[in-house]
Amino acid sequence: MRRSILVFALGVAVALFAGWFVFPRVLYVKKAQPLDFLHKTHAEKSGVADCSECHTLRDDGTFAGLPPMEKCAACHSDRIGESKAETTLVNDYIKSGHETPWLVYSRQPANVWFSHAIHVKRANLTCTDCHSTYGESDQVRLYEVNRISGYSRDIWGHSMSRLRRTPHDGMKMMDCEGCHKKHNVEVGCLGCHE
Amino acid sequence: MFPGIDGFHWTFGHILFLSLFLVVAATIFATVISAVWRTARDFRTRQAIDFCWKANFSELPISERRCRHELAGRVISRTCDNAFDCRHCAKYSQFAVLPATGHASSLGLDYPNDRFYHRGHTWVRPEEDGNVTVGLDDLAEHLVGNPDSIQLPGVGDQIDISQTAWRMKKNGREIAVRAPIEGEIVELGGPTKGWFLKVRPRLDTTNPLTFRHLLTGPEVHGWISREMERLQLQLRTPNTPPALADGGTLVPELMNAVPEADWDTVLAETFLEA
Amino acid sequence: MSAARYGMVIDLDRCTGCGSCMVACASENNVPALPQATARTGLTPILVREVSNGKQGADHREAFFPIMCMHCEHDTPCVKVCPQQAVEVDKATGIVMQMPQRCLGCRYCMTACPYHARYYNWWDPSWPKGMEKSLNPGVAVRMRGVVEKCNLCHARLHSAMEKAAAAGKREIDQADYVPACVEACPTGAIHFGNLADANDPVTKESRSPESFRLLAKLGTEPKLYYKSKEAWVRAMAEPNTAPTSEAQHG
Amino acid sequence: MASSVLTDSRWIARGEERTSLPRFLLWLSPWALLLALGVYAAGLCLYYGLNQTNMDNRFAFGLWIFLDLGVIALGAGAFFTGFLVYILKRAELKPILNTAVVVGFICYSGAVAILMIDVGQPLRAWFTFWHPNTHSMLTEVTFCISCYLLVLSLEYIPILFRNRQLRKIPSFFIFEHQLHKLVPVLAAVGTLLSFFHQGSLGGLYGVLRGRPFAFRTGFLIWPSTFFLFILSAIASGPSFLMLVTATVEKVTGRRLVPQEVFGRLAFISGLLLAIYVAAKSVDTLVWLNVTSPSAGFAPWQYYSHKPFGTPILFAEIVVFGLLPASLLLFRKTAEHRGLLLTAAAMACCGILLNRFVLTVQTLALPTLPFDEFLSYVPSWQEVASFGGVIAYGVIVYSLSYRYLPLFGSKGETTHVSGN
Amino acid sequence: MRFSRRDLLVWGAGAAAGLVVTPVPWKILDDTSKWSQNWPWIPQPARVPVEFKQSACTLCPNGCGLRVRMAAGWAVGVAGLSTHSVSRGALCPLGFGAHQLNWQPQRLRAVRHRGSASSWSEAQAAFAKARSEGPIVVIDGYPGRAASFVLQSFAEKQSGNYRVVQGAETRALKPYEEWTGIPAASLGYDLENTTTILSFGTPLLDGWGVPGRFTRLWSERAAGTSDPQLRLIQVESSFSRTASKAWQWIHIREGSDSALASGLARVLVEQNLVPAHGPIPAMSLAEAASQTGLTVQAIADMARMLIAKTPTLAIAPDNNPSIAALNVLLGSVGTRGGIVRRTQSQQAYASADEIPNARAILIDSSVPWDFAPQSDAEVFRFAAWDGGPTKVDWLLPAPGFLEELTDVPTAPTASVETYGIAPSLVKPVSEVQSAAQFVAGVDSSSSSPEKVIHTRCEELYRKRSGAIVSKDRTPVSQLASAQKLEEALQNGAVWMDEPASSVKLRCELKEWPTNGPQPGPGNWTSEWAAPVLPPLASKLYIESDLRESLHRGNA
Repeated sequence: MRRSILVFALGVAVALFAGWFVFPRVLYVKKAQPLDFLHKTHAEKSGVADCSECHTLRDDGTFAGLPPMEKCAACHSDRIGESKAETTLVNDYIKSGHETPWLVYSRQPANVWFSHAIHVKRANLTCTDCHSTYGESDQVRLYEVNRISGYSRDIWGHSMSRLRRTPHDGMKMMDCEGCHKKHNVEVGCLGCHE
Repeated sequence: MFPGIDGFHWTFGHILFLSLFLVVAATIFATVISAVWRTARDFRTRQAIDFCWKANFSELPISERRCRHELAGRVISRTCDNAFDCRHCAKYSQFAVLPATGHASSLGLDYPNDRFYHRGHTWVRPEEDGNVTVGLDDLAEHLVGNPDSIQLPGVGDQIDISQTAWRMKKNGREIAVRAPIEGEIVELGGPTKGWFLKVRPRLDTTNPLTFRHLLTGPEVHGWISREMERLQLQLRTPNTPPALADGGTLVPELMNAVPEADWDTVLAETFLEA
Repeated sequence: MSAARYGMVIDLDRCTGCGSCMVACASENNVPALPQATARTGLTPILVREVSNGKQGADHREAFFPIMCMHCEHDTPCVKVCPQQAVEVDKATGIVMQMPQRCLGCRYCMTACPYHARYYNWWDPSWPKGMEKSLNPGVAVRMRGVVEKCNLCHARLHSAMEKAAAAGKREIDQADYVPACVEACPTGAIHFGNLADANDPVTKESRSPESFRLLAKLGTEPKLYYKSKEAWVRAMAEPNTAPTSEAQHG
Repeated sequence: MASSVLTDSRWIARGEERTSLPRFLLWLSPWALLLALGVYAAGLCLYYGLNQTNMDNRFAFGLWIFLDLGVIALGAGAFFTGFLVYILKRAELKPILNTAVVVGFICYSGAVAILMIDVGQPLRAWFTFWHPNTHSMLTEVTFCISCYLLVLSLEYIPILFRNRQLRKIPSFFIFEHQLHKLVPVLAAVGTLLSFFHQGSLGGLYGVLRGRPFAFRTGFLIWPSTFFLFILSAIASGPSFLMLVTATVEKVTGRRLVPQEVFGRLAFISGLLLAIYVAAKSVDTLVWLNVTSPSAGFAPWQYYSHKPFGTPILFAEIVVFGLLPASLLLFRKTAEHRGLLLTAAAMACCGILLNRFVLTVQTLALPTLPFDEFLSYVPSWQEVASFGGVIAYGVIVYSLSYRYLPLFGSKGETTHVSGN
Repeated sequence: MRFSRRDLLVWGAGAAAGLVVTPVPWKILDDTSKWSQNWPWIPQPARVPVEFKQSACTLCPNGCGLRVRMAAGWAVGVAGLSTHSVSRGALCPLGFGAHQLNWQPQRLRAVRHRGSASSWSEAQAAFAKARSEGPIVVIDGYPGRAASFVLQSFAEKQSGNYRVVQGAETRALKPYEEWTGIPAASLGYDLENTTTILSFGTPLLDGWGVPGRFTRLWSERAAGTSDPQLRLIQVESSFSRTASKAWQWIHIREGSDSALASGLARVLVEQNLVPAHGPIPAMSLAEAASQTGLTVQAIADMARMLIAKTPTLAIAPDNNPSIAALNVLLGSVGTRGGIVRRTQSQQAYASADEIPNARAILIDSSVPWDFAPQSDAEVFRFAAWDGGPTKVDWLLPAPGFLEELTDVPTAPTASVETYGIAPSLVKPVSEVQSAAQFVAGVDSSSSSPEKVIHTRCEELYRKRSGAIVSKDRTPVSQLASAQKLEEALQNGAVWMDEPASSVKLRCELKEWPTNGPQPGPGNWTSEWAAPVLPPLASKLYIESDLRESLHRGNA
């Protein structure tokens, strides 16, 4: 009897370990960004004060997302500093004119329609309300992609249990709803889906 | 489904529907859990073991459940209702005093009087050191002969009355031998030694209760003769020679001698399995 | 944005059955044209049906009914039956919204819809090599195994809303939100508007005696009206008034 | 050694006569083949999608919905017998109980399996639990059926653990014993669940405002079909049990349950069937004269399409309703085994016909004035997966019959108390 | 101690129990459903900004204005350009799916020589050789374009010939060409000013002419009223879309159009319903009646109907001289609301019906696929799509939809001269050349379409007649420069000349024609240059019963 209790407990322990420690590392693939771009440095050195200076809204209200290569080229047309990243930037992208294949942490799937214009202009949300202080990041974190769904880990959030989450962790539908409830803004399915 | 998840509204429909569902789920869950818990409890309080044997016993054919006193001829007919455990039998003492009719010879089988017999065809022999040896009785020996394999418990293990003491394999059939006595195993034997286990009984050998549930003297004869009849019936299959050579003594390695017999039934009824 | 009730009045006397609306709709909503598809398994969120008065020779007359989701208002059949809330009537627009990503493809809503305006993706959507470049970026392609239907070109409402928001306005400019079929109709037979707005010409038109709704007696209150001068066409609204004929779909 | 390879007598309850293993396997093999075919067909449907079937945008529900409604109705015997035995304390039905549970388990697990094949996105089926639309009959069905399947499996466990070898494992043995003592609770839960989902399956079509052929008014949120389905299910369930038992008796050439059990079942089935027929007739009249016309549909329109003329209505109510009901009710006919079984079979057919009419005919009939009447022929994949489920049922039942004490063997009847 | 089977079971039970309180089952449940929502094998549109550009559809010679939705340099949607003064925002159903045509599997992507793969250089060499050896005939399906000009001048330089395959609409004007001496290409229908239209089975509401022109007109003046400003009388043996919407549908026997025309003429003349006496058809009224299946009375009533509200215009789908004669009789030629001459130009084109013998034949991609030259010369055929088996030596991939800059001359049925430009919006899906580019490659002296368009714009500017029409109307005289004019046209504006009524046209009819129509291409899809349908348009035929029921007879 006592023996079987021990064996049972052993089973539980193994499962817990596998589930909480091994599984997340298997489920998510870590990928490095093509360049280690630092928001902090750019804010300080190039005196970019506001996110919208690079992440702009187009005239039709759509969000331009990450700035195009010209934007980088404007300053980096000839290399600044000696860093390896600088070399890659200048040689691989600016000179060859390829767009940088950034891995977008907060990229939502194709069926999601999110309007920055509505949230920023009408609801007066600030960038940090959702993207936290990533704008002041002083190191590049690895991009983690879910093997099954292909989503960025930021969508589920970094706490596997979604219980011990920092305020800006997680961009699942539940999180959108949470915020919408808080400000009691009601939208239908197709309000945020295509 | 739960508050906070898309699509949940605090409407009467939701509350009613979901609470109903949760109640149902809870009931089902509770049922299973309580069944598991009760099972665990039975094991904790060792009732499980006891219960298994009792249930098994209750499913033995009536002919297998005769009272020892009937076997000894002290009463005409009585079915045991105590799972062969006379220690707590109210009737035991009142019948035990009656005179036994029946003589002590035992049909060419070797049933020495220096030991006690269990209905599962094991015997117990008290030793000087206060321990007892446990072995298979002659009929069982004739049936099984040399087992293909034996799985004995470890020294120090506990055995319980009528619980499995050790297992044997013969011709691909597993035989669980029931323990005749409760106690702690102190030494292991085997067919070659003529005994299988040396056990330190829970109660010392001087205690009358230690051996009360086991057959002695005239009971043994009555019991064996009935067992022989049963065997005779069960082994009398059309295309076989009479299993019991010269009407009396059993041929050794009976299982090999009469392979086509329904050995599952024979062994089950011999070793008291359901 | 104050609650709207988007609806349509389709002037059947103007519909020549050319099918432009069907093509424009399919193109707007990234509907694939699959070689395997048939009249019974194809995806045609708006489908122009041909009806006749059943008479022969010189008295023979025909009309064309563009059939699409009627955006029913009162216990909307599909919304009511969907087990996992993949369909809903949008409070802000009155549009009956189908969410392919939520749908599990049980097709219960299709059996519930009296207008057969719901379609099931029987196949994986696919296009000849390279043609996927011609897909409309505003609309996500649906996957096999889900139900879809007309959602009044919701992607166009999205861009209208975004445009308004960018301009700091709360209300969209109605001119920015016109469904593809409305835009495409060469005779202007499809009139689209906000039925909640009493001054909207469509609201007025929907009240004209020539306007009617299909199977109105079912009591699902469709927001899609039809209109015709022809009595026999209006009689098509209900099965027991419709001119019976063997020539139909002859 | 050869003898022990070719025999499984160790697994068969002692004292039970069963045919030899080779013959048993021979009997199973055709069913196994059919099952394999079914699994293959199901695989095709899951891998390539439902374009493998002949369903289409108008015939969005096909063979499968008819199958589901049918087997679930016939499986109703399980909960109903449990209800009679444990709640109404009708001990005389005990001998049929185990077989009822097994039949129920087969029907429900089969239905759920088919359901999972015939939704387009089985991977998202769980959304129904996460975002349930409590106004949808299908939600109720999903919840109840999944719960009830759980209940049935729990009721199945004790029977399973009574297998001769499994019972030797003490923990199994005790667990079985303890669970068995709690089965009445499960029976009660099962009754509740079944009551609801049998009804909801009727509601499934009854609520379709857009399909006046199926649409019914009713009591509160429940259309009349809700109650008709419950009635018809509990009426046909016992009949189906009789059929199954009789078939097994025929196949095994052995009396398994006492005649009075049949008598009892026949009476129950007949009585309920009679009530059902009465209710159904009233409902039909109300629908023809009130419900349907008020939706703008003249009743005659429904029956103007061959082959679904008025004869089908007559067959449903009289031939397969009134007739078997009276056969089952009258002692004389009920005691004649042949007639009894014919009546039972007719009752089951009647229920199947009713499900067929409600599902298939509803979809075939036009709603828009310019729709045409549609016909639909299932593809081989649909038929094969249907056959697969039947094969699955036969196999599970045969195994259960061979290795488990279905009909009150020594193992079932006696139960000594635990302490 | 050893690990027994029992232990394994217990361990498994423990593991299972433990797993339930880890993310494993729940996360997998969630992620697999997410996976099913984003199946990798299902294409999703690129996430790119959308912009709108103007152009014109040149798949047929009607040149409807397009509002094209562009994303990442590709056309992702087509709609009518509402400010376009010719098509007025309407398109034919095929147009709405045209942006997918370029990726059709039947799209020609490489040069083929007698069925086997070849190259442009080889084709060029072969053509140069042919040119040096003898005359070359150039066949055009869409005359009047800059490209046509390039081809024509090349052909003439070669002492070769320039031939044109004319569409049904232009062919229908042939009788008037005979009787007035004005080339059919300069004639048109003054629909805007007519009040009664007698259509002999012409698909007026089903793609005839510029789809938007008549449908809009009809919907403004006729649709949904019992007494329309514009009376459309459809004479047709079968019940067509046009018939279904016509003010009146006159149901006559198949092929009795001429008879009806003659019958009507008789009534008109005999009952002095028309002012001047014209020639009288030989056929008696009774005869006409018996042929058409109408009563004499019905024909008489119809005749009166024609003059009840004038101007009246009879429109034939083919070059049926009787119907043309009826127009003459009704005085509907050269008058307001009738057949009008829209330009002074005497530009006439020789028809490709018979082809002078030549060393080689160059067929432009605008020529309908079903046109096969009756000649044994070496054929260089340009086409964007492979329309199935046909006898050609060189099959040369031409630019597809919106893949080349071209100009849009006046539509065949127009009553006013117009000019527009269809800028190229997308890059070709493979290495393609238009016939004009090809010719320029061979003959360095010949001009390029771009240049021609440029000079044409300058000419228009110099003439200072007409106006630029888009949202609003700007007279050319008010434009700052030819530059401005060209820019405007590049952005979807259309140059429109003064109304046609100013142009005189005289026509007398000696005697009533007896010959019937010569057969020509049938309904509107075969008129269409692209031999394959846009996939989405094919849905009309396959996934709906809309188009298969076309031309279904009811009688």
